[in-house]
Amino acid sequence: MNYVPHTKEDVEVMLKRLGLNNIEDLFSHLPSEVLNKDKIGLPDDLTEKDIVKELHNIGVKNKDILSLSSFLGAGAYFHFVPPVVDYLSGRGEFATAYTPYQPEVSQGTLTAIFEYQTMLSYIFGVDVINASMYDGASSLAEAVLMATNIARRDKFLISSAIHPEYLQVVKTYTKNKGIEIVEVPFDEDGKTDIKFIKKHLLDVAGVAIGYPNFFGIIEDLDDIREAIGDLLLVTSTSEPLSLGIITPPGELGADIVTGEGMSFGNPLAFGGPYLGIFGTSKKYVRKMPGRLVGQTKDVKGNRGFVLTLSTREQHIRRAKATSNICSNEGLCALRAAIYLSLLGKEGFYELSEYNLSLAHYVKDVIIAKDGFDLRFASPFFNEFVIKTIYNPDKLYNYLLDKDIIFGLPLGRYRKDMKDSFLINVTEMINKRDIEKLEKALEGYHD
Amino acid sequence: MNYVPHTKEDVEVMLKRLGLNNIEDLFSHLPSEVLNKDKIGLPDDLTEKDIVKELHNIGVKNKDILSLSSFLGAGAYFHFVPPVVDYLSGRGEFATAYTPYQPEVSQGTLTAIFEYQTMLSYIFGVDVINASMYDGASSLAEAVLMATNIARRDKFLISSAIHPEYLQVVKTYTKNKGIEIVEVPFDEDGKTDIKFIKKHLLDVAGVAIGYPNFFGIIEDLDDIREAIGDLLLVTSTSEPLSLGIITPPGELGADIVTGEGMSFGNPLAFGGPYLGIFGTSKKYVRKMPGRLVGQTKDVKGNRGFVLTLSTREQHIRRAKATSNICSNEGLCALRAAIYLSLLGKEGFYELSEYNLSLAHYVKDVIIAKDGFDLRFASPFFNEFVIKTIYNPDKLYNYLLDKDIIFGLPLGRYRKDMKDSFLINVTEMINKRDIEKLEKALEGYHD
Amino acid sequence: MTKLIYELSRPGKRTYIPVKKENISSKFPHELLPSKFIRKKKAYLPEVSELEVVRHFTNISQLNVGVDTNFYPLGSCTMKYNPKISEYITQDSQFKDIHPYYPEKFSQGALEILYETASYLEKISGMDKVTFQPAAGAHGELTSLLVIRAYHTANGNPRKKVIVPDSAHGTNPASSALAGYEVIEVRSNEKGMVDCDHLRELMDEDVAAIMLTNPNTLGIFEQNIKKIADLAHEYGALLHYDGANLNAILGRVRPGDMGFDTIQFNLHKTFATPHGGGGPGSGPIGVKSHLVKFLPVPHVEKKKGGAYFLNYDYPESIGKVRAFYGNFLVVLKAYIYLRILGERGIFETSAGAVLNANYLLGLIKDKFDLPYNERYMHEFVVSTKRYKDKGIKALDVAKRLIDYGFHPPTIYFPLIVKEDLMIEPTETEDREVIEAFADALNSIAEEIDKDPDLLKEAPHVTPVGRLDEVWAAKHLILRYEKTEN
Amino acid sequence: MTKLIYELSRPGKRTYIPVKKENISSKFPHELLPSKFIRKKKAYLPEVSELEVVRHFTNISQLNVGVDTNFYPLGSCTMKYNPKISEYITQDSQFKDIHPYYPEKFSQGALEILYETASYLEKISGMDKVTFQPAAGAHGELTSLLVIRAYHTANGNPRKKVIVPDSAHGTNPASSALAGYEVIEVRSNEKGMVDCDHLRELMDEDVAAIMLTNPNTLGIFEQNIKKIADLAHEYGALLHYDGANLNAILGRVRPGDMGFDTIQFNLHKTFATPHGGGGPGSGPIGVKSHLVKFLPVPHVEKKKGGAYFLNYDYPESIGKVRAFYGNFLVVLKAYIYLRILGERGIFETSAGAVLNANYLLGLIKDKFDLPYNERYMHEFVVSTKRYKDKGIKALDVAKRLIDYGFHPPTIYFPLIVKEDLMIEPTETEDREVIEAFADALNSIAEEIDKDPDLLKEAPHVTPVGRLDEVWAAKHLILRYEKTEN
Ligand SMILES: Cc1ncc(COP(=O)(O)O)c(C=O)c1O
Ligand SMILES: Cc1ncc(COP(=O)(O)O)c(C=O)c1O
Repeated sequence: MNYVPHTKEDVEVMLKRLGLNNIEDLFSHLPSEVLNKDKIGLPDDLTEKDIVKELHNIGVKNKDILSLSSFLGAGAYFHFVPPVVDYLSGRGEFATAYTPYQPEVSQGTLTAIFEYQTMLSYIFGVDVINASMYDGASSLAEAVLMATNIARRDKFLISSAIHPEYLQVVKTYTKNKGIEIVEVPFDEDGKTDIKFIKKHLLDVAGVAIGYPNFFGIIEDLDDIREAIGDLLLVTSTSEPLSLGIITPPGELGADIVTGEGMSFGNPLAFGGPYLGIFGTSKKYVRKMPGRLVGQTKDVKGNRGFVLTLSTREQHIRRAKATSNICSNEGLCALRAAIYLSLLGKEGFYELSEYNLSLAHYVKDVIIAKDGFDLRFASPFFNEFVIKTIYNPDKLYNYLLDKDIIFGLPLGRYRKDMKDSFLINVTEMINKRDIEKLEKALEGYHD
Repeated sequence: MNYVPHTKEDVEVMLKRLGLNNIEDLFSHLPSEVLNKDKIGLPDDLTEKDIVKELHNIGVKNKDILSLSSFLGAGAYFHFVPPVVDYLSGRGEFATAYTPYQPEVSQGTLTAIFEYQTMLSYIFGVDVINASMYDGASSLAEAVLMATNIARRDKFLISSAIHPEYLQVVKTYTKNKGIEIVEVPFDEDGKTDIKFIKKHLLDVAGVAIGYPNFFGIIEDLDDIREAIGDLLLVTSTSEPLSLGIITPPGELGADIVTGEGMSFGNPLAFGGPYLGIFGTSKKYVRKMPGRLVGQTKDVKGNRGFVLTLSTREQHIRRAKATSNICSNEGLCALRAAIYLSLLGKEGFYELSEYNLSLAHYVKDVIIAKDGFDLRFASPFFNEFVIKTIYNPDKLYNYLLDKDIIFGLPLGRYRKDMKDSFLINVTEMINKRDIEKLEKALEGYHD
Repeated sequence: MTKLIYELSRPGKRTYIPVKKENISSKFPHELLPSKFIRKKKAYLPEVSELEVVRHFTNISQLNVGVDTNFYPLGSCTMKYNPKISEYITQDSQFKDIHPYYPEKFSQGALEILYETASYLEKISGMDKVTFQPAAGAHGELTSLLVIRAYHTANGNPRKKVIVPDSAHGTNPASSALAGYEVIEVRSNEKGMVDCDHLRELMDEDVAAIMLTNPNTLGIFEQNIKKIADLAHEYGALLHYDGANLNAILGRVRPGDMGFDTIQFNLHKTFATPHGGGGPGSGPIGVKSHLVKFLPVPHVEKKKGGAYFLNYDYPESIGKVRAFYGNFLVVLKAYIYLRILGERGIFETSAGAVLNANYLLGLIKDKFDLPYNERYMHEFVVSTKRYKDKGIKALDVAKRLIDYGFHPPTIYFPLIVKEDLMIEPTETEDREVIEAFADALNSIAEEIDKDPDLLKEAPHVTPVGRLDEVWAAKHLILRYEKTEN
Repeated sequence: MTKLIYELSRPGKRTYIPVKKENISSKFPHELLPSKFIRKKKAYLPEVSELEVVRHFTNISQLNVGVDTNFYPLGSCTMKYNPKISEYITQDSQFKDIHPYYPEKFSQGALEILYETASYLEKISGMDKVTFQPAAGAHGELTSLLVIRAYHTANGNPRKKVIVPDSAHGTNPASSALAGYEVIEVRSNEKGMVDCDHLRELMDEDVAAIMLTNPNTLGIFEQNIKKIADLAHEYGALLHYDGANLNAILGRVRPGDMGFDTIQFNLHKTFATPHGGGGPGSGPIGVKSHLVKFLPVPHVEKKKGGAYFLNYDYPESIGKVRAFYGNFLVVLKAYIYLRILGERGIFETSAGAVLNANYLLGLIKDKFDLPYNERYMHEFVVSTKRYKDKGIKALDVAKRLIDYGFHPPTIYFPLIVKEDLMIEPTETEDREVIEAFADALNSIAEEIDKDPDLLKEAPHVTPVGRLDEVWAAKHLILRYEKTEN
């Protein structure tokens, strides 16, 4: 099958008009030394019915999440996505449009993104949120670049309690720009070490903090803000649902806020597509990467929306653009806008509260068991670190056999945390899951 | 959860304007002797995430068809439904509209149904197809009523090789209207006995024939047409995909054609919603049940579509209407229109040919095995009857254990066919299914 | 002008390929079938690309108004919000790809849905047994009447007549006729309710049933329902409840408690299934215990061990009114809706529906005639007759509403009110919408004075202008005529 | 005027309830968190019903034009038909509900998709190894340049410069800068191709890479590609292929065979993923064997026994450019598309794309200026400069096309052509559409003579008229301002 609608006769007529004899003639001007004379080696074409069957067979090799009790989070959260989100974002008018360069035929996308910008700006407590970045990690990396650019300094502090993959991405992005990244250790409570920060402020553009951090802990952003004076404070939020309850980073003085928006109406999707959140205050908006939708008027004075401040972007500013980003994660942002509209002010609060409360309950259930304890005694949102006296691999696999994923084994990222698991609890964890976990841990020993 | 958007304040304001104090006052004029003072006894309300989980758990109690090799047809055919059909018919503009009484805001539905009428009329070879009936069985019943009404006679012949459930429905519909239904036996070839018909034409309004009939057999409609003179010929087609290959009943002189349209882009759905097809020639159109879309012009002379000949219908003609039908199966008809557009002229032919050819291949595979034979030596489309020397229950369950459904055991409908199975083969049967069946039958004995 | 898909067609154009010839099935039709069975010409279907199919149906969909796009207060049809979650779940292969003839052990989930939904509907209606076979409301009416007929027949005499109010929906008399009964109309009184005196006059031992909806099609609750029930039963007649207006009384009154013997539900109305541009609906019926044995077969029943099965063993059954068990996927949507609402939601739904209707009525009643000055339930009927001398009909007001962004209400029904608009806002619309609609109606009333042509030429904003229905009936163009071979 | 969802909001209005307080979790935030962490005010979000959400987004969606509604010949973006089957399969829980940190045995299906799709892309591009981490084309460019940088660094010197043509897409210089390189522009010659003499002048041992797309952004195939590759390699520089135009050459030429060392694919363009109003895309990169060890981690690899696993053991890797493994669901769509096309479909796709572009060009070339009189591939660039004295700009022609029912082409890119329209019809459009579009352009050309204001005031048929972008940039209203507490 293919999607070329021409009949044989069409092809003949069209070729004839072009003075050509056959399809190969369309490519006859290609230098023969590069022309491919072979087969490419793809499998034979499939009909729709066959591809559906085939993918069904591949799909069953993935574990059905509804048959699991999964306490995995760590930057990718299993939240309920209301079908309204799928339905509306799947409408062809949204899905098959592109970047709204022609605003008169793109008011649907532009209106939705303007709404997205609005919602996220209030959630994060900043003036401006852009139309999306690739994901939370690359957002953070771009924020570090932006901050060093604003401050005209090329040293940057980053909390090592930030998501380790984000940290890697920051390093990849900054390495070749001559920017020095200094990792700030965390203390025994799992919080970024403010004393260390204070000692290392020389020549520094700013500091980046996870909020909540990788361990689920709510950092003392106010203290950090105070500690760094007028240096730039960048935050990274991989679970923005937390902001239903906790004080927004913008209100605590973050200059640039970043985050991962997949929690807002996007599926786990084995890691992507996700939604990079990026915001700042009005004074820095011209330094900001990414697209922005702004309000304007048409010839008759009616309100309408357009892309604005494009002069920052690569298609105008080229090598001097604030970022190289072009295609972003527009549809994921639309999904977030729909999701947040559906929850609304109260629903967003309630869901956030529910996550907070349920996570604390599960924490209590686990640490009530012999051999399990909370690793860090700090306030957290819906994620926390459990340490165990047992062999972590054995424990993990024992639970896996019972269809329980006991969060993320932290030995994967830090040798000194081999005994620890990052446990996430969202609204998808129900009573049965908790009872299952409780029963499995009951009297467990190596 | 509920879908009432009012705030508490709204309710107060609205009640106040009505001079009422509370919600109960809205119902205070209801006679107290009928007022319900109890709970209804429904379960507690569920959130969306909980209903999704709950239905997942119920759903897994149904057998996943893609894990089966199912040779079940018998009026409900497992064909591939292209996702385009789901997507387009699921668009809210189509799905959440109602009967297009207001044509200016319903041109979407009206255009699509007009296209449906067109496609089906050419497939069946008749002048007119209506906007849909409930299903194939009730279509047939309405056709018998229409025919007796046209002929002003109250005796009707029906082939007993018609789908047994359809026959039951005809009987239910006609019983109380004083119409006598005479069942025409089928001969040893599985075809309706034309000799019997010829002998029983006295006072008869017409005859109804399955085409193909319940056994998958293509009846000699031409001979029957000839045999009945100017009596009315009604046909019933539960597998209209057959009409990609076989001569349309309208061309062979059927006065009223009926059928089940689920094969055209509608899922098996445990039996419904399905799509009743109903057509006739122009001369009988005023006697026809069901809705019709016709072309017309607007005030400026532009083409548009409207419901027409409504004077036949219940909302105008009431007790004298041609039928009581009101809500029909509009969305199923829309699905059929999309499906047939997608297949197009060539695709429809090819798919039909494929079913025909594959079914004959499978038939050969089965009858090559010891103890299995074709019950009727007549031309068939994609369904045929196999008789076996083995204990049918044991055989059926043996295959079931191997995830093969060996069609429909006919003992269910006729005591004299306990040894027989109605086997259907569509394009969803693939090589692996056939090999599986072949292997299972290989050397089978009780 | 929008093109028809046939007008995009050209011979040989295509992209969609449904099947690839497999080696295993290499025979041609003429090798398999006698040539007289093979159609001479391929069926005339459009020849277009997949993109054209998508684009065509996407574009024509936008010519429609639906609940998803606009307020749609079509009286008697309960055009409320249809939760998208139902669409999502019913598209799951676990539910949509089940064959009706699966051995029962393969369809336990589907049978459970049927069983449980029946039990919910039984509770809501106060009936003893619900079956899902009928495919729509009218089909349920017919089935109920056939059950009633079977009951009377079993008692020795099928009887001859069915009484319906003059305000009844057209399906009521039509279904009665289809069930072989003579239809007798009972008058409405000055309160818009059944005239009990007239009813008493009409009653005799030939009456098989009385069909009512309550609240009736005017939106008025029949105060004398108990009296009517007693009267019916006194003569051995049964009382049928037309469930189209069940939305108004959910939780508040149960038809079973009012004395009804049978009910047909309109799942697509009360239980929030999208109406699909005309269907599919689902018209299950519920009956009191003495009628259970006459219901269509099969019944979905539960074995001791908990397994569900289909019981065909009801020799007195009326048989079947359609193949298989009903519009299963519509039932599933009702199940989902009911589980989401739960006990409390049921009550809140009727409250919202009745509140909205009464509030709306209050906002417009000065400018339109209210034929009956009664308490209203979930809908009401007003008339435009005071504007008759300005040459304005209900139709004109309806068409003008389109320009204001609203789907028109039902018009010219019930038949007992002249020039009427039958308005059902439903519970899912908010106050802003109700008020905006009232504003529109009131401002249209003012336009009648100032510029009646604005109404007569309406709608002005639609892709086509007012359409000529007479022309359509005269020319009867019912399909696109073939233009090629 | 369309309301914003915030303008439908009213305090307390809602229907959607995400969670019910369970008994098990009954603690309140202030019992669990110090009060300084608790936000003082709930986030300002709209308060609307589910129906309003559905209606709002349905209605605003209709303000958009997409491939599903109209011809969308946006040059360089390959706005072709996006098969709905991909949407259907990617909505399956089996694929969308998989956690990236599942133990590998739980995600074998997902890993298989990544592995197999990589192998197809390797075959198509003639590269040795493909990775999916980059989220879009520009991201892939950056990743490629970082790989190139790592390669040079490993060879002792990261080098300083990247050469891009003056016709290059803005992301090319922007990505180069982001990778820490100085950007040098090479001129195009009179044939619209890279000026090889100029290139030779620019080359030295400081050049890390040359970035090209071929066919280039004019739609012209670089005839000297082999020479350019040799030249680059002679100086130890690497050659990067910007895959945005891969659609043109599918099956016909392989970037690997042309001498490219790295490639970024734009899955959302060539491999038919809906563009989503801006994204998500997916920008996998492919490299020749000598660069494999520098690719981002993890690699998806296959064990002897057939099981897939994630290999992080590449110490020379550049690290990561985003979290996790890439835009998996977009990759899955590419997989589906490639399996449906298969070997033959790949060839037919490029044939259709090139045929359509050339046919369209032939139909309009009399009325517009063709800056380069060369053979064209899947797209071409024409200019409106002959209409300049009438006061008409490319923008005016673009806006006027909207009135004819078409999405405008790309305008003002590439920068080397003045007042240009960059037109890419793609292979999925049929002859009627191509011809209708040509007719529209030709008739617009005539309108310029007769009534230029028709163009300057266009579009006339859209929900809003021409919008004032300057006003937007001056006032910078970037969100809806809070109106309540
Ligand atoms: C009062 C009333 N009764 C019966 C019906 C018939 O229901 P259905 O259309 O589902 O057959 C309707 C439908 O409009 C109705 O409004
Ligand atoms: C030629 C060319 N290169 C690169 C890109 C960047 O791709 P993306 O938008 O996926 O980042 C584009 C996108 O428009 C392009 O046209």
